[in-house]
Amino acid sequence: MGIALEKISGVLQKFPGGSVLATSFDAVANRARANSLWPLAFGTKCCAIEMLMATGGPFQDMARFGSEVARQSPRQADFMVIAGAIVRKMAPCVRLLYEQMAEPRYVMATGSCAISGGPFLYNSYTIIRGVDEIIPVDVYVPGCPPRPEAFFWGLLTLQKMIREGESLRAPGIRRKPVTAALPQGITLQDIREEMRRLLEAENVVDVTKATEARAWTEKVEQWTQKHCLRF
Amino acid sequence: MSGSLLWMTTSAAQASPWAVKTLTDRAAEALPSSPWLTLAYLAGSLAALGALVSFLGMSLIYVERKLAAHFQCRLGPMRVGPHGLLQTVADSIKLLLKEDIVPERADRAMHLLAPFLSMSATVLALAVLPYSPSLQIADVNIGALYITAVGGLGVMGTLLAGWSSNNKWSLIGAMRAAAQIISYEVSATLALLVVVLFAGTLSLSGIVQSQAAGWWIWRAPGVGIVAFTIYLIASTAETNRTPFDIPEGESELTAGFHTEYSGLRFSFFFLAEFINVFVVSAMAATLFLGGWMPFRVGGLDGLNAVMGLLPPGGWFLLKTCGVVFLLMWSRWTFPRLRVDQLMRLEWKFLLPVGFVNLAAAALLVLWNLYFFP
Amino acid sequence: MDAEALLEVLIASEPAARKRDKTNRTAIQAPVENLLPLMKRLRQDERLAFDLLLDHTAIDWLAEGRFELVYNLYSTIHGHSLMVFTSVPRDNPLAPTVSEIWPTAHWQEREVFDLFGVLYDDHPDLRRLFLDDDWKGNPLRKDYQDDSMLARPQ
Amino acid sequence: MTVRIRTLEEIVRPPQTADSPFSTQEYFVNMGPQHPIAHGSLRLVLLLDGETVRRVIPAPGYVHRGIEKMAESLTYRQIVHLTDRMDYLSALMNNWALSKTVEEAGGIATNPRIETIRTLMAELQRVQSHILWWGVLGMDLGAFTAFLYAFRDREIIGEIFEDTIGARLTMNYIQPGGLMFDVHPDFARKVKKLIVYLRTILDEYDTLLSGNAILQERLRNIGVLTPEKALALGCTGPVLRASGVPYDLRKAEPYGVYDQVEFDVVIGSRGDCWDRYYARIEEIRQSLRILEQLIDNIPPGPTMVTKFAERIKIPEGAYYGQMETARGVLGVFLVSDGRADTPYRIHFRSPNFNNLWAITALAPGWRIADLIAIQSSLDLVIPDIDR
Repeated sequence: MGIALEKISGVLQKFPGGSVLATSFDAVANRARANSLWPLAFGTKCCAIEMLMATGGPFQDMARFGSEVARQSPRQADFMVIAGAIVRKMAPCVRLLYEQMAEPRYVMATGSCAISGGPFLYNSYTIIRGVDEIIPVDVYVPGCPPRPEAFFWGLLTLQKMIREGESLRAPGIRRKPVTAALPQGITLQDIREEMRRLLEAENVVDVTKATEARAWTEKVEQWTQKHCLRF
Repeated sequence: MSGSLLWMTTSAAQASPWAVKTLTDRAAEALPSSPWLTLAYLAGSLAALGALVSFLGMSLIYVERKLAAHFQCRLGPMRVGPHGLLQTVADSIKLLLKEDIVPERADRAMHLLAPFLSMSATVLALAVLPYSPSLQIADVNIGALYITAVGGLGVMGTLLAGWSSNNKWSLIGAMRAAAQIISYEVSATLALLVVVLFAGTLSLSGIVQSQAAGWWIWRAPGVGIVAFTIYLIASTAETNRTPFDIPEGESELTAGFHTEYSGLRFSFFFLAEFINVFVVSAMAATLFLGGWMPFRVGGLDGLNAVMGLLPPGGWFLLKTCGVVFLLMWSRWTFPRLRVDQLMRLEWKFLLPVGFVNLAAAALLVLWNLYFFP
Repeated sequence: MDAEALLEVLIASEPAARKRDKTNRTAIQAPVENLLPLMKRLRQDERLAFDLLLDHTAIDWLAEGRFELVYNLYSTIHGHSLMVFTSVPRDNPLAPTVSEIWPTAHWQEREVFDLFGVLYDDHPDLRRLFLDDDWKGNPLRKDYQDDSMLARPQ
Repeated sequence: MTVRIRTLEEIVRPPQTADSPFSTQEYFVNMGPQHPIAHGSLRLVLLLDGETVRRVIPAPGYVHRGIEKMAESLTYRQIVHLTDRMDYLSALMNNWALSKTVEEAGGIATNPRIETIRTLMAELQRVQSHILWWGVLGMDLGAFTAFLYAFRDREIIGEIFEDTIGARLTMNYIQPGGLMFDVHPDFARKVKKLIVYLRTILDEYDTLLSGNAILQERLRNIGVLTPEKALALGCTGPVLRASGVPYDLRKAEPYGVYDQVEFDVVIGSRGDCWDRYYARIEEIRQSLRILEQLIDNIPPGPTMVTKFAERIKIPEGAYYGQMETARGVLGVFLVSDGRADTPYRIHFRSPNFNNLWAITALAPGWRIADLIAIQSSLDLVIPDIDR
């Protein structure tokens, strides 16, 4: 049913004047999606207390944005909040959860652990340095742990992205507007390059080598191929 | 008993200002003159039913979320529309557009069928509910029995959903649902029979009209309130809501029988739950609180005239909302029961009490020991 | 029982045990062969009655080629505590299990097995605890190498 | 030599298929790592017979970050921030446990002001942690409103922490040799207000949840942990005390200023879920008593006795220090080789690690719903188990 409805805007376009209709249909759909983001109740560490519990609490109240319907089953959730460190044992599970979610699905990485490994960056033998190594991330919310206000910043950014970026006719555009949350004139690529330059200038990490040297990413990939191929 | 029964039927036929005219009656009347009008009636009532279902579902979900929020010192939805009024609209559009997943190893046909079965069972019940004297789709003469039968059908959808998902948690949830709904059906029916005994009819509008001299909750001394309580508990259990939400039991079974459902099909279960809440509340109002009948006390004509100022439809809505509030109140207050405690409550407590209550009611009817016989 | 009296009782009953210095609590050192009878006595002797095994862990003395196992005991009856040290060679790290005396050792020993690779004789369920079953190496050993570990810049 | 190394797959084999379509069979299910009861990421493999739990196999490690390995290359002050991230609900007590051990080993003497503020902060955190636990227990048992009430009150304590510390969860406040900052000028006033408020609110908790017949039915006589079993399983904290063993480090080995205040150790009589539930509620009251006695008596003095930039060196040896956190005994086992300013080996004896295994002894024979109640009553924080 959902798939049939997604074709509506494509069908509409074939009629004279249909593109206007299709655009407005998209606009309505995107607004609805943006305002009805149900999180997946999944937290691994301290960030979960702040991100999923405190934000639902009376002082912050995630329900104002229509996001209080935390679903326990990934099938019914719209976005996943990666709250806390992801370790190598957990990686396949996170990937599986992502694969189980129904399109359109969004991911918000909250806290330094989920973004880059944070305090566990060095000398930890299990940590994954950034959850974006396993699943695509839409919004990064920095902090250790971020304040609930920061979570709302992330949620509103995600809403803005969905309202403006994604179209039913061209799904996947939303991958780009990650930069929507960045200041004008700076792209994500710029930041990556700058980070790389800084890290390599200090001769701390050879970024390319460090990424390639992780044999376990292949393991996750194989595991995913084996278990989640048919989704 | 036959005396009182006779009084009922005669009073309803002769002097009642509440002449019931259902949509089916109107359609049947129009049939000889113009079949097109009949068709228009039918199409109109179908459309109205669809609109009613979606409106009811959405508004109840909105009310539930707002109510829960205010119970919990929160605000609830605020951003979409004024005070979040459009929140459920946004949710429905999103759910419509969401990907529809059927797990690879699920029983595909049954998996697709289950939500519709669950939904249709609850929608069927809406057809016989008396909303007001002029607004009722069909007045089946076994209305009360029909509601019970159709309500029992809903468990088929749940069971099918749990079985076809090929997920152990879903299956546990479905089994719990089946055990629970079938058990509590018995108590609900026993409570319903008390009213049927007093009213002397199975037709729902007949039951409403029998309360012209007073609602059965107080007119049947003692047994009325006991039956009402039993009915409320049993019907909360039938709708799978806290404290009887063990089939979904979020903290135990992730999401129970609908763990594997996404998008539209999940929303059907969601909607069915809320329509069910409405149906059982409307039934409780119809059976015990006089349905669309204003608050009347036999003999007090002044009071009855004042009460009659509010149209019957308004009374129905008011009472139903009251019962819905009661159900939501208990949902956001109580913890969840365990499955064997749930069964113990039904078989060791509600059922014996229900039987005793029914016997007492029979005696009261036999000896005319109730108000305004 | 105060620390001195405790040590006296212990060393009298178990001649192989020695007092261990450089700790902030009463501590004894025993050879691994005598560990099991010593532990049994610690649990069963009414004067000692160590009924709570608070902690069990290991230290990797790489330079000396041995693992030092540490048992941290407490007696809720007498209110005294004791640390027991024992050593196993690094190339053949085999120690007796005390999980029959204190069931909590079951999992603490599994943790040590997981992170140090110390094997426990007669352990009923020796499995990796935190890491995947097919993990290579024992991370808390001083010579553990892992490609994915980033060294901290000095 | 009878060492046999096993794997999880070896244990979790599907049972033999039934011969007849009508015979029943036991089956394994995974509870977690993503499950509402996982409280983070605990995985329990359950062997079920219908609804009855036959066996529980906990499989932790889904947030094992290797804190002990990381700490070997950090100075003692740097390790403090890692302890925050173990049991994040008792972050201050974790800080304190490490600081206390380092101070004891390094021979650093603190002053009464530092100790009093530490005690106050620790008790506030204990109250906060227990309130959060109360809410989570409510949520696990289906009373969602309790959860939000708990968060309402937790935020008030969080605000007090925020005034002084600037953090809401990962405090990094208590350092070896003192405190990061002095307390906020508003601290005493707010704490006094909080004490009055919490006294009334605890009665509200009793009305909402404790007095509820369904809750009592769900908790009473469920998962009875006898004192012998509790000790054998290494349980500590409220779990052990609810079984009737009055082992509270605040009394047994007083640290901070606990020897100068009056409070009672709360013990249970039966050791069922209800005792564990009410022991914690009662502990909140005791903590309020401690707060009340100390809040007006913070002695003057500096809040840091060492220079902050000074690197602490510990003489060669093995040291063990322990503390009563909200969940039990947190032990810090520290080995120094006397040469570096980093520990040679550091090990945390976490209370949750030992309390978790109580579930393997408690849950078999009960239903799934009871397993939820039992796990909730143990009050587990998973990152503390995994470290």
